[in-house]
Amino acid sequence: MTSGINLVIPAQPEYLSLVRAVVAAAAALDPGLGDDRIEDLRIAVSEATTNAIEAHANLGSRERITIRCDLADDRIEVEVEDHADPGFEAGELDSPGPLDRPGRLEYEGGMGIPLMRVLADEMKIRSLDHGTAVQLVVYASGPSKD
Amino acid sequence: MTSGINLVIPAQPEYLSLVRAVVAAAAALDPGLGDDRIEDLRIAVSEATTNAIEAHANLGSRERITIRCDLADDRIEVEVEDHADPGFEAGELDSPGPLDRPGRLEYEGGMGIPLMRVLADEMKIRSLDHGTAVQLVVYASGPSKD
Amino acid sequence: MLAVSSSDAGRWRVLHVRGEIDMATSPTLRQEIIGQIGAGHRNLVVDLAGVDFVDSTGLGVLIGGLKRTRSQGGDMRLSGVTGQLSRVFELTGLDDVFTVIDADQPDGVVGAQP
Amino acid sequence: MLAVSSSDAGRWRVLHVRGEIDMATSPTLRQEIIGQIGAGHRNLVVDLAGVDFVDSTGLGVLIGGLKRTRSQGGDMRLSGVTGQLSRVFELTGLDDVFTVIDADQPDGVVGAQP
Ligand SMILES: Nc1ncnc2c1ncn2[C@@H]1O[C@H](COP(=O)(O)OP(=O)(O)O)[C@@H](O)[C@H]1O
Ligand SMILES: Nc1ncnc2c1ncn2[C@@H]1O[C@H](COP(=O)(O)OP(=O)(O)O)[C@@H](O)[C@H]1O
Repeated sequence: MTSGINLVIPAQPEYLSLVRAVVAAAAALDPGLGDDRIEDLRIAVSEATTNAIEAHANLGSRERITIRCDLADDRIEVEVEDHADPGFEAGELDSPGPLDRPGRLEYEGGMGIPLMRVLADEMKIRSLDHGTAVQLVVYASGPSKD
Repeated sequence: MTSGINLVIPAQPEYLSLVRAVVAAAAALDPGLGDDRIEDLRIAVSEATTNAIEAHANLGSRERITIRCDLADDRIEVEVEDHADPGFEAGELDSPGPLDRPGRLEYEGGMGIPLMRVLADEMKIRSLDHGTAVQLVVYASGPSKD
Repeated sequence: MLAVSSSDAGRWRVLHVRGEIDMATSPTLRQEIIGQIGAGHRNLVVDLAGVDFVDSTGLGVLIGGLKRTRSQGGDMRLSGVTGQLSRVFELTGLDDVFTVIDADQPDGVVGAQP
Repeated sequence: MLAVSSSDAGRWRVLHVRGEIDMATSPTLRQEIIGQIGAGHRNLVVDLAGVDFVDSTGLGVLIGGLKRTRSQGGDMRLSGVTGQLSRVFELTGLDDVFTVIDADQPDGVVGAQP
């Protein structure tokens, strides 16, 4: 992780645009990543951070959120770690609705995790002792996710 | 520090523009800070981070540099902490040459610390056990430093 | 930062949005839409030409606006959907749900489909 | 990011610089200046109109260029010093050291002061 960037922010929505700017700037340091993939990563990280901020708000937690960007030769990995405990409810992770399931558009929410899944080449959600870590990976030469 | 932002970067010059972007974005969250003062802070933090990167390079250190932005009601405080040990030589801090001393322009360096001093409302250099911390403060309603 | 101004185009109330629509700013847009509907403007065009980023929160506000106008017998349309916006509209299938009108000829297209 | 292109204006070689001049990019500018002097261009204009940030490292490179051209019997001038650049030039006293020429009339001013 010596080639990585860490950003720690208060769990408040006004920091989201800063997170997007940092991720875009970090990704731009990777010469193998095209503008389209940087944009995909920027959107996905913004969604993960939004969920983390929301989880903190629901619990009234004043702890901060950590965004780690790790640049490797062939990929960029970003991990969004929050301290909202409990994190995901059991089972919630098993059935994240696809974007096109019938009736989904009746709801105004529930698009964040499906968006992350299609935008990132890899997406993993890990429950921590006191929070959640969402890992998003975009490969420099990865398959176009369009 | 729950309203603060931390940024950790590798001690490499290509991260300087990212540091400037983060400081500008953090400072812009403070409604009391005008564009001129944000620019002053951005330049000062860039100079402090440049010195930290240089100190790491001189020692071949691969540790990272931490930039902490702390927004209070009346001011923004930024601290740049490096892990280059030893930091400043004894005495070096006592006589930072003013920018206009005769003959100073014979040298191509030595402008960083004097610039930080005129740009920030407060500037403090602390020697740490294994490095240096430079603290820069700009007041929202501070005296214009022009 | 999000700024909303409005203008009229026939029976349509056009909301010109500028900035980024995310969790920080989407409540502003939601309030604006609800306020317009409350003031009797059931037919809304949300002009997103000045918007360079929309997240899922912003998409939710737009879906909510569509449902609210329709429940009042009105409708909501979008214009200026380009770049990052068209990408997320496509990925979420919302390009099929919203009527996106041409930003260059808003009146013509809007007027033609009452 | 830093990009340097060059053009000629009479006896002056003009370097058009674009980007930010900091610790990451100033070596590029230093090499470019040294290369131009090595190629016989002792009279340089550094056009900074496309530069929106200069730090003390960049100022050092400009001072070095001034000294190098003069030691060869030439000179170095600057143009396009505005915004953040004029602030640091003022604060460091470099506005008194460098001849800053008008970017709008570089030839005229440059030609008038050989
Ligand atoms: N970091 C997190 N911590 C706890 N729960 C989370 C987190 N991220 C997502 N969730 C849960 O997953 C659900 C679905 O998230 P998402 O698809 O982004 O839609 P939305 O946030 O609009 O509900 C959230 O409502 C929340 O219950
Ligand atoms: N973070 C630091 N750690 C160790 N030494 C430092 C640090 N910052 C500055 N210095 C010392 O102070 C000197 C003056 O710094 P400065 O005024 O920025 O000019 P320059 O970096 O061009 O020499 C440096 O050359 C270095 O010896």
